[in-house]
This record gives sequence, C-alpha cells and structure tokens, in this order.
Amino acid sequence: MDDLYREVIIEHYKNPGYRGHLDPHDIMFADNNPLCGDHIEITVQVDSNGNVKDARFEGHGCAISQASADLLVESIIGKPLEEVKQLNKQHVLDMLGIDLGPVRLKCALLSLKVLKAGVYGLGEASDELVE
Amino acid sequence: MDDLYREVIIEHYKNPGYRGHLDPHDIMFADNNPLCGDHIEITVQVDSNGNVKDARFEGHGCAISQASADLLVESIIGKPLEEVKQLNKQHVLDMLGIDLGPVRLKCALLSLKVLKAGVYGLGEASDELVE
Amino acid sequence: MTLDVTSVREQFPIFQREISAGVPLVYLDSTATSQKPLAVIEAMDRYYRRSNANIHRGVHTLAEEATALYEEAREKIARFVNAPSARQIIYTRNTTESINLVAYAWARANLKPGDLIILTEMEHHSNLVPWHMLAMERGVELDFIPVTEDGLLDLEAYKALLNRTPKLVSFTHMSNVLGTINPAAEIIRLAHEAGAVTLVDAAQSVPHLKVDVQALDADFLAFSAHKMCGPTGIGALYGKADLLEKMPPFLGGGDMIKEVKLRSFRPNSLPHKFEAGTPAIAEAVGFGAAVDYLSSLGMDEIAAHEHSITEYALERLVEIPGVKLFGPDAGNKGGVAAFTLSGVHPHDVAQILDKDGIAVRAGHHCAQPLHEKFGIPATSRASFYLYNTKDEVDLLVNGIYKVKEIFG
Amino acid sequence: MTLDVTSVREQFPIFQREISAGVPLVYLDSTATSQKPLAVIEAMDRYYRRSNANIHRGVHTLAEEATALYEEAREKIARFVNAPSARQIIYTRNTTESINLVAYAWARANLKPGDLIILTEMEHHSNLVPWHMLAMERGVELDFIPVTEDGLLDLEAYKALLNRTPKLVSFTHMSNVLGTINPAAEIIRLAHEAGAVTLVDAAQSVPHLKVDVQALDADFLAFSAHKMCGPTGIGALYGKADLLEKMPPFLGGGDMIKEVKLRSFRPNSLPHKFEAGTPAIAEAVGFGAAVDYLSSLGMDEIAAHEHSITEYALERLVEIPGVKLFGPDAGNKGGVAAFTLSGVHPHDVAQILDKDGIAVRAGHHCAQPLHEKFGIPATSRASFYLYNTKDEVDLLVNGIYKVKEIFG
Ligand SMILES: Cc1ncc(COP(=O)(O)O)c(C=O)c1O
Ligand SMILES: Cc1ncc(COP(=O)(O)O)c(C=O)c1O
Repeated sequence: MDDLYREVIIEHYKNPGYRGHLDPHDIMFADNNPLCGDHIEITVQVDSNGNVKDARFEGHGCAISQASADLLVESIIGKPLEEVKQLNKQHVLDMLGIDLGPVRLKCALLSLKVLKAGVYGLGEASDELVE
Repeated sequence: MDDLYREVIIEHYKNPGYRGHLDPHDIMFADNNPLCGDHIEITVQVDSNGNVKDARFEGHGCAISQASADLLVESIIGKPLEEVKQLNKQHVLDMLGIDLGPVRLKCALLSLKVLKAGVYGLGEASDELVE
Repeated sequence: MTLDVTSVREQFPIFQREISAGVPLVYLDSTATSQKPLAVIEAMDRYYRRSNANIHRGVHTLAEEATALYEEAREKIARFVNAPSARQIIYTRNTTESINLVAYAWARANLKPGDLIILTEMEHHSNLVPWHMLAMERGVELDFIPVTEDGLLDLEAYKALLNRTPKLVSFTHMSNVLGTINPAAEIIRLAHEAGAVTLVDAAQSVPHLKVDVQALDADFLAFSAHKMCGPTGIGALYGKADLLEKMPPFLGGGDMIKEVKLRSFRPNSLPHKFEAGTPAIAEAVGFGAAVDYLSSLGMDEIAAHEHSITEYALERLVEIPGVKLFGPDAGNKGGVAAFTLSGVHPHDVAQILDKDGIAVRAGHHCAQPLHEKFGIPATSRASFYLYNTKDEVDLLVNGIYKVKEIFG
Repeated sequence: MTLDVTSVREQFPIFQREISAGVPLVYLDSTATSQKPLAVIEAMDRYYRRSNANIHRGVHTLAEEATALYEEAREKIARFVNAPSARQIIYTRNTTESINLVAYAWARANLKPGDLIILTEMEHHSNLVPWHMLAMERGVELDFIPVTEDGLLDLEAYKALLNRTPKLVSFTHMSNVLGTINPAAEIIRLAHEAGAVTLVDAAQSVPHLKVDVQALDADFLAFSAHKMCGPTGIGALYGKADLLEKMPPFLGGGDMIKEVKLRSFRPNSLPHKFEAGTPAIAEAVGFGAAVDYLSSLGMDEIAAHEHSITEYALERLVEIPGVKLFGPDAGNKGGVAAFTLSGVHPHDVAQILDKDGIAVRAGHHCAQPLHEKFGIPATSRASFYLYNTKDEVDLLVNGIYKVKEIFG
C-alpha cells in the first residue's frame, strides 16, 4: 500500500470514530479550505474543570482532511482546554505520520485551525493558528 | 565624421533654410513626440491651383527631427497638395540618407506626420499617416 | 499532416525530469498551465543575455533591439488571432487582468445601475468576480446562460435573456472543466443583434484551436501566454479599435502617456494607452516565440491530435467502474476530462496518481458555481495538449485502478 | 569589504556582447532597467525546465514545487526590505501597478472629493498619473512639495502643506533624474503627525540602498524587480497589514477568492486577496534569486561602490565645457548623472555615444513636470550600478567630447 495513504488514514477516513455534532455544546466552529472545498465543523463540550468532556466533527473532503479531523478530535478528549490551545502543526503530522506538500498540508491542518479558532473564541480562522 | 550624422543633417540642423511661421497661412498643424519632447509646427500657403506656394516649420528637438523638418518643407514647395498627401516614410529617409531604429524613426517622421495631418485636415496626427 | 509527438516531446525539456527516481513525468494538467518548449525558454534566455533594456524611450542599441523585439512579438500575436492591427493587442499579465481591464475601463465608463450583463454558469472565476465587484459597486445586474445536464449552454434560454437588452455578454469560448467548446460566433451574432458588446474568455481556446477574432466578430477577447507554451506573467486583450479608442485608460504611469503636466496628462495612442510602466518585456519575447512555435506545427494539427487523445481517454475512463465524467462527448469538446471516482475525494485521487508521476488537477478548478450546479465540491481533471500520448492515457487509467484498490 | 567589480561583471552575460564589431557594451542605463546576473537567468530557466506548473491549487509534485518556489521568493523579498511578514508583500507587475493598486483599492475606498494628496515636483509619471486619474474621477486635490534649484525637496514648504491635513503623502525615495535621496523617514514621520497615510515610490531606492520598511515606518512601499537585477514582469507592493486587510480587492478572478457563488464571492486572505489569476511565477522565482544575489554582495557594499563611481563621474563631467549637471552633489544622491550639453539635443548625444557602445538614456525620463520646472524638454542621463567602473566613466567623458566635435 502507498505510504502516503498509511492504513491509519484510510481507516479513520472510512470508519471515523468521532463523526457527529454535539448538542448542547460549549464550543462550535466551522470553516472550509477555499482551495478545494474541504469542510470541517467541530463541536466541543467542556467540563467544569476546563477539560474537554467530549468532541465531534462533521464535514466532507479528502481522506487527509477527514482522517486528521477524526484523529485530532480523538486526541483532545479529556485534555485541558489550555493544553488544546497549545497544539501545533506537528501534533497533527505526528498522528498522520506522512510528509505533505504545502497544498495538502492545508487539508491536514484544517481541523486544527477550526478547533483552535473555536477554543480561542475567534471570529475567523487564520492560517497563523497552525504555524 | 560619424555616418549617423551626415553633414546634411548637421548642416540643416544648424542652418535651417525654412524655419519660421507663415501668417497668413492656409494650413497649420503642430504636434510633439511624446517620447522625447520634440516639437514641430508647420504652416503652409496654398496657391489657387492647389500647389504649395510657401511653407515653414517651427520647433525644437534633436538634430534629426529638426533637419528632417527643414528638408521636408524644402521638398514640398511648388508641389501639388495631392502629391504631398502621398508622401511616405521613404521620402524622408531618402533625404536623410541614414538608417534609424524605431525610436529615432519617430523623430525623423514627426514633421511628415504633422504635415500630412495638416494637409488632410485631421484633428489628431496618427502614426498611421507615415507608415 | 499529423503531429509527430515524439519530436514535439523532445522540444520540452521538462519531460526529461523524473518525479521520483525512475518515475517519469506524465503531465496531464495543461489546462492549468502548459509546459514550455526550448524555443520559448531560449528566446527569453537570449533576450536577457543579449538585448535586455527598457523599451520605447531609449535611443541606444539595446533599447532599440528590445523595443523591436517587444513590438514584433505583438505583431506575431496579432497575426495569430487574425487581429486587423497589432495596436489592438494590449499586453496584460494574464486573462484575468484582461477581463478586469474591460471591467474597469470599458464597463465602468459605459454601464449604469440596472444595466444587465449576461454571463454563463460555466465561467471561470476570472469571468465572474470582476463582474461581482462591478455589480456591488455600480448596481449592474448579472444573469447567466444555464448549462444543461450534458454540459452545453442552453441557447434557447440565452435568446430569452437577450430580450432583456443586455449591455454586455461575456462568456468562455471553452470551459476549463467540461471542455465544452461554445458556439462563440453564434453567441456573438445574437448578442450584437440585441445591441450588446461581447467579451470572449479565450484562455482555453486560443491555445488549442484556431481562433480568428474577425471571423468571430468578437469585441473583446482575452487570453494568457502561459497556457499556450508561453511564459507566465503575460497575457493579452484583443479589442475592436473603436471601443479601445473610446475607453479611458486603466492604469496610470510611464509609457501610457503622450504628455504629463503637474496636474494633468494626455493619454498615449493604442496600444500604449493601456500599458503603464515597464512592461513584461522578456515575457513578450517569449510569448512571440510561443506563437511562432504553435504556428510552425499548425493549430489544426494540434487540435486534431488533442481530439484523438481526448476521444481515446473518454472511452477508456468511462469503462472504469465508479468513474463519472462531466461535460459533453468528444465531438463538442476540447482536451479536458473532468471526473469523479465514487467514494474517493478528487484530492486523494490526484495525490495517489502523483506517486506514479501522473499530474492531474483536483478541486473546483476556479469554477465553483459550475461544480455547485452539478452538486459536487470538486472533480479530478486530466487535460491534454500537443505533447500528450495515448500511452499516457493508459498510465492514467492504470493509476485510477490503483486508487480504487487503495480505497478498497 | 569593497565590491570586486571584475568578478561581479563576470556574472552578467550581457557584458560579453559587442554593440558592433569590436565595440563592447558600456551600460550606463540601469536606472531604466538593470542587467541580469546568471543566478537570476538560470533560476528562471531551471524553473521552466524542471518545476513549471500552476500554483496554489495543485496537488501534484510540480504544483507543490512551483508553489513552494513562488512563496519562498516572497519570504526572501519580505526579508530584503524587512517586512514583518511575507503576507505584506503583494506581487504586482511593476512599481507602476503597485502605485495604481493603492490608488484603486485604498484611495478610492478612503478618499472623498476635496481630500488632499501631497506629491512632489520630482515624481516619476508613475506617481503622478494615477493621482491625476483619481483627481479627475473623484475630485481629490493634489499639491506638490517644491524642488529647490539644487534638486532637493523644500521641507519647509512641505511642513506648510501639512497644515492642510492631507490624507496621503506619496513621494519618491530617490529621484530617477536628479538622483536625490529624499529623507524618507522624516517625510513619513511628519506625514503621520499630520494624520496622513504614506506611499513610498521605492523604484530607485530598493535596488541601490538598504531599505527597511519598518525603520521608515512606511505605510505602502512600491518597487520593481527589473531595476534590481531581477526579471521584467514583476514588482511588489509592501503595505502595513491593517491597511491591506481593510482594503477591498483590486482585480477579481482566480486565487484571490475564498469562495465564489454565482452572484457573489468572499475575498481570500493576504497576500492572495490582491493576486488575481495565474501570477508571474517564473518571475517571482527570478525576483527571489535577484534578492539573494544582491544580499550576497551586501547592499552597503553596493551603495558604497556606486557612490565612488558617481563622485568620480560628477567630477569629470563638470569639467567638460557646455555640460550642465542637474541634481544635488554626490553627498545627497544615488548613481545618476543627468546633464545637458549646450547646443546639442540629448537624443543626439545619446545616439552618438551609442556608436561607441555607450548606452545612456535621453529624454524626460518619465518626469516631464520636473524637466518643465528646470525649463528644459530633455536631459541625457548616465546611471551607475554595481557592475559599472571608473573606466566606463572615462569612456563616457571621451564620448561627450566627440559629440562636441561633431556638432562643432
Ligand atoms: C522613481 C521611479 N518611479 C517609478 C518608476 C516606474 O517603474 P516601473 O516602470 O517598473 O513601473 C521608475 C522607473 O522608471 C522610477 O524611476
Ligand atoms: C476558462 C478560463 N478562463 C480564465 C482563466 C484564467 O487565466 P489566468 O489565470 O491566466 O488569468 C483560466 C485559467 O485557469 C481559464 O481556464
């Protein structure tokens, strides 16, 4: 199998564990990648200690964007929001375990961008969030 | 002496025979070369047979533009206007007897352009008059 | 005379490169930009090594040479599209700037609130956004010729739209997604009968077909060098002389003026009126070389070659289970095959193909509204040009089978 | 470290050419456009031979490479002028388009009839005509900082103008005729105190001096690659992020959008918002290579070299009877010597010098109002860059003596 599409990606793409929409939620944010139309919405519930109680993503797009979203959401459950705020690009790339050029990087990082814009309570998601 | 500045050019530049402004005149036209600021005005008197009775030029600019104007004015005196209308680029180049690139060509042909715009009674002088 | 593809390919140095060790390049993305033949690369190289100077205002040898090269290229381009005169060819950066030039200098001077502009549903963003901006700024109205299920313009609907006396009909000669070659001459004839001015987005037609602006009777026609074997950074706008002459200038600066005072200026004559500042000189030289190169092969021969590849590609692609093709069949279309593969996102298709050196594009191809119309966010697109072969189509087909396997 | 001119000259292939048999090129016209070093020519050549593809929207290897090269060049240019971030560098065609971008997208959105723009009497047409067009269209007012007899800006007059609360002060950092290096930081500081936005025409300064947009505190700053060893067809606009972000887009089309619907669009973020359509990709690569080349030599070293040549040239030229020099003395000026020779038109001077391979420019150098101020239609202009030598100055001086002889 092609190393670019490691089993983990195909697996999370085809059988995502965290697809859905939480209602009620404490945080919700959505954005799309203008270059290719990938779309990700993330909803998060926060407990009284400021930790992520639960989270889900909705969206459509390529295997990399959807698998990244699933992996990312999985990785934050139980974590303090303060820690989520510090997550960076490398966190996502480590989970994917592949090399990506600048265009596909945008697909991989869309969910992180959406998550951080939501957690920081921003009006717009900017690329600087995931540098 | 440099072949580009044949004696005829330097001579007509330094001692023009037809510099001046005719008043009254039947035809008057003026224009300048936007690329370098050369300026030529030509005034023409026409006799009852439609021949050029007299003509003069005024202006300032490089030796090539001013010598061409002097040579051109000299060459049309006595000629029927209909013949003047037919004059082309080659007429001027033959009198100058030199090779010119596209930029200097504009200097050399400015007087012909002005003359023809005047003779045809045009509002604006266009490069097509001297092609 | 059919095209000798082997010798054509030898003219393009990029085909010597490998995408990774042992994996040659299979370039199926010419609709985005074409590759460049030696003749074009070397013309620019030579320009910089021998003749580089600023143009128009210089008396010295290099300036004279550069000016001559720049203007000769314009003559070549004019002949290539059969413009009556080279002064009707305005150099721009690309098709996009050409269209914006019309939107700024013609439309803003001639249209008032409520005036109608007709576009089509298959336009590239370059022929949409300039009009969106105008609509927001000036209150002009936009309406659209619909696209049918099989990817053609609905000409009956167009005729109905014309009853609303549009001021401008602006449409693509060939769709960069569907490949549809629109009946430009007829669209223009009908527009003129209704009193409208026409703008042809010829970004995809001039590189691939013989385009004759006089036979089309186009008022404006826009194209880009980079899609027709020429360099990036230069394009052209053709316009009818009377329209161009009446238009106010667009960008102000050096070269586009006859005279400048402290508080006023007089614009220069055509084409210089629309070329402000130091232009893309080396790129014009390259553009001229591209036109020479294409002419030397023959546009009819190039079109015939592309047609045979496209026909073959459509045949082979349609056989693949899960592949859905968009656009008309080969009879009505240029060398473009846009498709979806069920269950796999186009980006993933493109990326897996890339591992085998196969370059296709994935996305909305700057035609988001068209994709929306078809209810899909993106397609994969293979496109063909003079240097492509049927073997490359086979490699594409094998690659798609591999994608299917990975996504099981 | 002083510049090793011999090894610099070896990097410029054009110096191997002869203007006619046995007559080498003496290029004294870098203010119009500079010559190009191998590093720049080869970077573009390599781009076309190896990596050519359309950018931003592509997934395949070539598209990824081209995108990376295009964006890396932007980073280099940003560092070269010390911009806080690469997204504040907008690629344009040239300085002229950069200024027009500000005139269209910033000024048309922010200025109303009666608002004042301050320019100077020494501006290039590129920093005059866009404002003339705006004045005619929108009724803004223009006023001018006067130039003194010795070619400096009259700063007292400027301070008086500032009392009229201008909205914009737009001025050249270095005059392309007088060579005057204006005190940009001070002009900007005073403008800001008066509440005005500033635009620096840096077409002549960025190639020749170390320019730091943050130290200057410039709001906008415009320059061209072709004057700084880079290719034609590309330039840049630097802008402060908050200004650029608030501006509406200028040209509409592909790449400058986030999303397009049939009747509306959302603009992209910086810098893409201002880059519509396929950009000058190879040219960006060449621009990046030019900046690398200049940086490798050191801008301070380049400026020092030019200064010593200019000092020598002014000394020698002033000795020639009939020669009149314009502009301040070497202390206040860049590598430009504009002059008249009594009784001989500058065009004739330039043409006779050209016979000896000496390339100087003659005319109004796109600064007609300045020439009018000095009461002359044209000047001859010799200009110097990193590759020029004192020997070349001597050839120029000998050539002028020859002109005098011919016109006897
Ligand atoms: C001071 C100045 N401003 C603007 C320009 C215009 O530059 P470009 O022609 O590259 O747009 C020039 C170049 O001639 C210049 O010298
Ligand atoms: C149909 C069509 N129109 C316009 C364009 C825009 O061309 P450019 O990016 O060269 O301005 C393209 C290219 O993608 C196109 O395919």
